[in-house]
Amino acid sequence: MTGDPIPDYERAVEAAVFASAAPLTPAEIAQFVGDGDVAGALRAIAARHAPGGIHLVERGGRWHFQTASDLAHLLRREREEPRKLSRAAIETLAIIAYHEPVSRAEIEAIRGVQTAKGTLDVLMEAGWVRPAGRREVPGRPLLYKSTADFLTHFGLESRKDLPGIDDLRAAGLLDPVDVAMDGFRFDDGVDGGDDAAGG
Amino acid sequence: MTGDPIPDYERAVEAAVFASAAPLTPAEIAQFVGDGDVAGALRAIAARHAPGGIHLVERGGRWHFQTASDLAHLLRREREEPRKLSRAAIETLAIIAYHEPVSRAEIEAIRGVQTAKGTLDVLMEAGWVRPAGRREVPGRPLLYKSTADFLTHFGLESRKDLPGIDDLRAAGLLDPVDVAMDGFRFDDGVDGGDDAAGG
Amino acid sequence: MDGAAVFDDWQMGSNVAAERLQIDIAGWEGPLDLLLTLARNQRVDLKAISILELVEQYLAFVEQARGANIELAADYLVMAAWLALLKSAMLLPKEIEQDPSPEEMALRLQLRLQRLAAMRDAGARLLGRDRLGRDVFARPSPEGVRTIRRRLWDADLYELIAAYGQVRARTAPALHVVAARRVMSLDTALQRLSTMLGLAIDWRDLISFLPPEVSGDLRRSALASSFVAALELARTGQCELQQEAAFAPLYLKAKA
Repeated sequence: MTGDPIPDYERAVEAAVFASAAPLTPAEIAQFVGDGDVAGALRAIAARHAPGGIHLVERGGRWHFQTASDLAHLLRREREEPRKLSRAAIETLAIIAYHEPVSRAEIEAIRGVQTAKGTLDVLMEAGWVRPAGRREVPGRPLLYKSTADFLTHFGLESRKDLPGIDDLRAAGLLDPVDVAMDGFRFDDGVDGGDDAAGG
Repeated sequence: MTGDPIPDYERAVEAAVFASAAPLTPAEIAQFVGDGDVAGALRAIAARHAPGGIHLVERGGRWHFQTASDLAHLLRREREEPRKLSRAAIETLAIIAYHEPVSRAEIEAIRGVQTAKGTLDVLMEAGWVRPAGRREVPGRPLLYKSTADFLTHFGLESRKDLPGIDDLRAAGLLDPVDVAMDGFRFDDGVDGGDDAAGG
Repeated sequence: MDGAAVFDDWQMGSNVAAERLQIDIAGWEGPLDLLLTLARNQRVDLKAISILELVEQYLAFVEQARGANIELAADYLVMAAWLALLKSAMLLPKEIEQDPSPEEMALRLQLRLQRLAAMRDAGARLLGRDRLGRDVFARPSPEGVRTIRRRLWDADLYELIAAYGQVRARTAPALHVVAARRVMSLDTALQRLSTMLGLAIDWRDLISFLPPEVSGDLRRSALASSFVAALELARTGQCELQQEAAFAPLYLKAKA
């Protein structure tokens, strides 16, 4: 499929709209790509994409790309992000994975704090932990172990692939959090679109 | 601009990759759009977008859309250097990517210094490096390898695209020193006594 | 003890050596890194470098660092010892049987340098690629595709092992190791200076007030503390200070 080469200005407009977190006005687009016939470029891009699965659309003077509306059935209906495990849950999961089979009292002894009832429920609901019989001591405490689904999710061949204490120490993972984060910058999450508008 | 109408299957593949929050493998795409010639559709989409400002690219077997690299100067965000890596971290990352799977001792043998705490930690947190089982030798050292996210971030289709990897391999520069020494003829047997210099 | 001679020595540590050989240990990641830097200064292919020249440069560096009272980490000294061995082996007549042979030792060093250089180069080339989020950009807020298998909870391997590391770090018996860092406290310097000033009649170089036996970091600490102590004594009217020019010797005298 060949046609006339696409003008550089149009390509730049296309990339700027695509890379922006928020829909852009023609004036904002011009701040990225320099002055030119933004409106003409937008029309050309929209026409070029019209037959495809991605459309360039205008909403209230702002432009953005979106999935063609007839393909909306592919899209997520409910915007439900998987939730992050709580600190307590991920620690509990780690302890079960490293020490299994292990009772709740043993988990608490290792964590140094009590484990809320819901924590183990969450891990079982996620399918990463399951009950594994009882320890034959007074009180017969229930034991927990990790599941095959756990290994799959975390990309492990077996529990033996978990780094040992020495490995963790060498990797810097036994340091207090603040030390480990030192000298490490995170993206501040400011998107270019707002900058352009503010500039 | 008119041409042959784009097949519905191709449009669906395009929309799925476009809408996905993470790069998709052909198998994942098929789960969204149903069975079909996913590979053929991906090739057609990539060709259709090649002249434009948005490209469909493959990185480590996963596909995603990104802006054309020749437009970097328009879109580059100086303030948002994704992650400022130390020299030790860059070298460690290169060693893992070119030698994988590789143990910490092997990394240290090449760099001639101990790996500072936090170096591997930073690379793992960035998601570019992960534990990858253990070497079945005494001590069972943990091995590290690069991830699909590493390939995505650095724009590599696969590890074969690592800059200069073929030349390095051909020159034997990816072999340990001991292996390389075996390739040279000496009257006396190779002696490991000078390892003390390894520090 | 001759104050002027000591001062020259001190000045060399701060100025002369810095110009000549850039004795900046913090800039290097260990002896192999230093050797690679020296090898690259030969401006030839690493395959063609003169190992003997390299060894001599390294040993000269270590000597200079010692002369300038810069404390070298143990691994620099281990490397120096090994290289000194290599050098003497290379200079010995060929007939003498050695195991391993000097050629073999030299080759081994050369191979290690080539490997480090290759990986350093590879790292630079990786970082220079079109990086996602810096040079090329993905779609920042995709709609998301319909989920095949609903996953309510999310966590990755890094989080898992990091959490375990933190649990273990938190619950491990606290073991505090205070790194040995020998310093001269301001109080000590004040006491030492005022005592010694009482004995001196004439102008004396600040350097001559330092304990003669100290060196390295401790000497630097003693110098800094004594300087501050001198300022304090001048402020409280116990001594006078005199200096000809910046970086010239600083002279002290008890106030009459």
